[in-house]
Amino acid sequence: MKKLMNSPDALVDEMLAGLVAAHPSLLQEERVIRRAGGTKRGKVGIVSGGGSGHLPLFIGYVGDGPLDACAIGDVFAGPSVDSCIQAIRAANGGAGVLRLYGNYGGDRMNFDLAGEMVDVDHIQTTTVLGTDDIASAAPDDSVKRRGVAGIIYAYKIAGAKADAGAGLAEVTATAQAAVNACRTIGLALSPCQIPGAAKPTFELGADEIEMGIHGEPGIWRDKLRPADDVADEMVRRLLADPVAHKSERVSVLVNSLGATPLEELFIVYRRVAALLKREGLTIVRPLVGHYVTSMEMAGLSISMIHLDAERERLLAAPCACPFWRV
Amino acid sequence: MKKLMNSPDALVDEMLAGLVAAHPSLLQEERVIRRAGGTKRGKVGIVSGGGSGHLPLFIGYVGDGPLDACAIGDVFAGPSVDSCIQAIRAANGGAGVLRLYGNYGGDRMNFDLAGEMVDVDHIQTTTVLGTDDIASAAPDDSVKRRGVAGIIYAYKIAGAKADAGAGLAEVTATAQAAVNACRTIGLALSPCQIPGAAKPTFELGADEIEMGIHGEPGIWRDKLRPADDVADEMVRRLLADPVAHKSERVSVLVNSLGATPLEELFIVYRRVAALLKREGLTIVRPLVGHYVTSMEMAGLSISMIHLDAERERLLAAPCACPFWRV
Amino acid sequence: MAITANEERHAARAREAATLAQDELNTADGKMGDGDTGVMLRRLFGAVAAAIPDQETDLGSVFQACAKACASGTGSSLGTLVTVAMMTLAKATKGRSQIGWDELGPLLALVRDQMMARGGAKLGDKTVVDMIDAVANALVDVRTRKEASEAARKAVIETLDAFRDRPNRLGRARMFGERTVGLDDPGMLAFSRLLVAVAA
Amino acid sequence: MAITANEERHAARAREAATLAQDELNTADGKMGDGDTGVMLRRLFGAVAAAIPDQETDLGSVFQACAKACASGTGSSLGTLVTVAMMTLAKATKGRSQIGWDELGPLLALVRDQMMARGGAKLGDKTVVDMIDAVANALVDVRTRKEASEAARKAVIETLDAFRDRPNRLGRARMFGERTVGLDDPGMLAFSRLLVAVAA
Ligand SMILES: Nc1ncnc2c1ncn2[C@@H]1O[C@H](COP(=O)(O)OP(=O)(O)O)[C@@H](O)[C@H]1O
Ligand SMILES: Nc1ncnc2c1ncn2[C@@H]1O[C@H](COP(=O)(O)OP(=O)(O)O)[C@@H](O)[C@H]1O
Ligand SMILES: [Mg+2]
Ligand SMILES: [Mg+2]
Ligand SMILES: [Mg+2]
Ligand SMILES: [Mg+2]
Repeated sequence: MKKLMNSPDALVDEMLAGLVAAHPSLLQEERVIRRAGGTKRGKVGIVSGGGSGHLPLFIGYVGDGPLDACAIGDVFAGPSVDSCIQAIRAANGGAGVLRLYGNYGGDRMNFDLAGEMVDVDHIQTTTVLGTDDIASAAPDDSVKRRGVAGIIYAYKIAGAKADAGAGLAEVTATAQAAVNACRTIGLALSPCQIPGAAKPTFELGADEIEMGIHGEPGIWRDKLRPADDVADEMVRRLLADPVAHKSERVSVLVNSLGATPLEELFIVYRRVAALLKREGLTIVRPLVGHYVTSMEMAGLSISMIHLDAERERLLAAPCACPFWRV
Repeated sequence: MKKLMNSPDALVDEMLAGLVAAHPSLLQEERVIRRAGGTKRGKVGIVSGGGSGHLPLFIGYVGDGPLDACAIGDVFAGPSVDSCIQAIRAANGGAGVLRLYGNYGGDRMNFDLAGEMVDVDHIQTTTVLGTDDIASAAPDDSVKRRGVAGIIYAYKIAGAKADAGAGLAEVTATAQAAVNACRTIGLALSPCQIPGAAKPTFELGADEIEMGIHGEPGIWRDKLRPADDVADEMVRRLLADPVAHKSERVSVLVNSLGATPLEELFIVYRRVAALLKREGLTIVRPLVGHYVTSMEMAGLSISMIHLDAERERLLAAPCACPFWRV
Repeated sequence: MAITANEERHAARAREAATLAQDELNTADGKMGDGDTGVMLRRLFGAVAAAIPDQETDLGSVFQACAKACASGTGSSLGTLVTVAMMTLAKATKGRSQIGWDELGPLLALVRDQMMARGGAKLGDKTVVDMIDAVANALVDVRTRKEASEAARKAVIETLDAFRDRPNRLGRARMFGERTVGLDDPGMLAFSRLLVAVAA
Repeated sequence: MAITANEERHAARAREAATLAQDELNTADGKMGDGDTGVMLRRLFGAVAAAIPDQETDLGSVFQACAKACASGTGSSLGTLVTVAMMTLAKATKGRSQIGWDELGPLLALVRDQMMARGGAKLGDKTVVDMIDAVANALVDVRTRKEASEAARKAVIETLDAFRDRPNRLGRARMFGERTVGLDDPGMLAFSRLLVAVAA
């Protein structure tokens, strides 16, 4: 697996430097990226973060709308507690800060620690964890589930709520409801390699696929089948997973994990759209592209979020960050 | 090379079906994609096209701004003459149609033939060919050069000119000037595989790279080096290529050929920006991402366009198509 | 003896030959191009074989149907030249239900000229045009299927050999310059494989 | 005999051990996680080794410097637990210039408890915490470097063996359930490699 880089240890900082050079709407402060404009006084701040290697997550969603700041760790490693503190402070506009990030051990310990430490600054914080990956735990153990691509819906929806002037408790409740209404399933075709590692993280045979991944080996291994078969199984599993408040209106994200090209995403989206239509569901504002990746990994994920009237409105609200514009 | 598809022969049509399902601003008519709204009466139409396998090119640039329609061929094969005719007709708003596409033998024969055939409909057409790939011919033979990623600048600039009400001759001249001001160089890290082919198009050793590519083997083969070295050489070659009307203001596109992730693009962009700054150049509206790909190929290209005052203004003009918004 | 519009047989053979040669042609094109010659021809001759009208005796109409299938089926360089060839043959054989073996050479010369006019290739550029030129010349004096078949086979082998060590001068392959020395041009190779199959 | 703040040597050894074990730990983590344990530890102990203050005799200050380097250097699960360990040790050894070998066991037990409080692991979940627990117990009665070193070595080998055939119950590895049976937990493996190197 060839990578264009200078050294594994410089990768994250050089990537951040390039990113802010290309996007003047963002500011870098060490391992924190914040909006150049800062958080509007009185607006609830939203902060996220996690390991590097998932661009455009998280940084690409910092901007007018979704996130106010994010804390970045090394590749696939959570942000340090220092970065979390710095990001919470950067996102603070005086009305409290929602920590909205994926449910991973390292990230949680560090954001929690950071929350305790900024208490001293009298910044009120709340937490909502992304837990959309249905492959990572059974439905009755859903608090153990990890957050994957579906979290961008929570970013967008909570961000629009905060923009509209809601208070911290309301923004937090809206984010939690968005997470609760969202499910994701992933599929790997080929692995990625941690910069500095001697070989790819896992191996897959020439005719093998894995379900339920995110830079790691998958939960079920299977044979590569026609795209429609694969889409059928993924959608079936998504629909079978219980959701408390279902809706007839959903949004769908067909997301490349990295190397899988748009051509294949659209072939899969075509099938997903047909299947959901057959179920009587209406797709609103579908997203197809590279939204949450694991470097050069091949594969894709499908996320579905049930939309009540408010979530649909918030999803449609204007936003402008480097990788999402409405 | 694993692909999520149903069959090689159905790939293009299924991809198009998914694409228009996800993007209701586009309409599909066989192998032609056009804006759902149609071309405004009296506006010069701009049509492009070429082989499939390069998404978001070409389709992703059909919309308010760049293109009015495009004709799509099989993977890496030009559009058929029938599709070219259909696309020209679809783009026609009564003020003539500019055919703006990459300089490839098949594409040229078919768009030329189509142009002759729509003469009967009294649609006036002109042609501008993308010829930005400096690796594909020497500077004194630049009419033989192929069009690669840099063509999206010509789309955007010519599209904004047409939107502003300019006539066919003016839009054509603006597009030609944009092509003349733009240079691209590409780099391959790994090949792609034509759907239906038994193996990837070419092979590269674990420590090899190639310069100057687009789904084919490259022109020079080389050892994989640190990203900064590679960027230095690419920028050096770009700057050394003669351009008639240079400017101190340029835009730069660092484009993934498919599998190369954003992380690596930003590392390279960081270096490119530093090098150009050192040359006294100012970068305006840089683009970093997946703009013109060759399916799952790994590698990237760097394009640079010199901006006079008009081109800078046209580049900044509002546009809204699925893969580019200003 | 003459060639009649009982062309389904030829078309079916061409389709099979294209299917068989697919990987070989992709590989040849992968060395100096984008690796799609084989996939393209397999698909193209599939469409051509399906387009031939039943019971049609007019050769012009048969070739016209082939031309139409090509024109809507592909836009690759070689595919477009096949379209040009079909259109040329359609015009030249319009109203005729058979052509003599001695007419084949001149017809191919006409095809060659139309391809050169449309594609801009010159003789010696190492493209499919050189192969057609060689076969056209070889067929000038033939009178029977057997003679035609033998002359064509000989010509394609000699022409591949003659061009192998020259560089490509046109299309994508041009960029690779001296690296194409020692390699067969995919278009020439394709025409040779099809011709041998159809002539069998 | 006692442990003093002449810790550069230990830190340098830990750094070297982490570098040596990098690929092994990545591979172990690649089987039930995201494959980064080795890269992370190599980087982390590089930062720790660089952070140790020269000439400092106060053990608490030394560990405090290590904790700071960790807190700004990583946020991975294991890395954060190392931060917790360093903070715990800093607090526990504040103002002291040496600690006895018999204090090591209780100190590690403190570390274990703090890690459990922060990370939520329970004993038996097959994490680094189980390894620290085992070593803490093994060191309870030791009086000399030699005894400590031998007891620790024995404990890590036995503990790896004891847990290998049990499933992981926490973190990323939890998802793989029964597929983790037969595999070493990367965090337990990492602690064992570091300990053996530092104890050498
Ligand atoms: N302008 C041209 N004139 C004559 N022959 C050509 C021309 N361009 C390409 N060819 C022939 O077509 C072959 C390549 O066919 P194909 O793979 O379909 O082209 P591409 O993928 O470049 O569109 C070449 O080997 C050559 O023989
Ligand atoms: N909550 C936890 N409590 C105790 N140990 C843990 C916890 N989470 C992870 N570990 C340990 O850390 C190791 C993985 O470390 P690392 O690769 O840094 O984690 P990750 O990549 O999942 O952030 C596991 O093998 C386990 O021993
Ligand atoms: Mg990790
Ligand atoms: Mg082609
Ligand atoms: Mg080709
Ligand atoms: Mg890990």
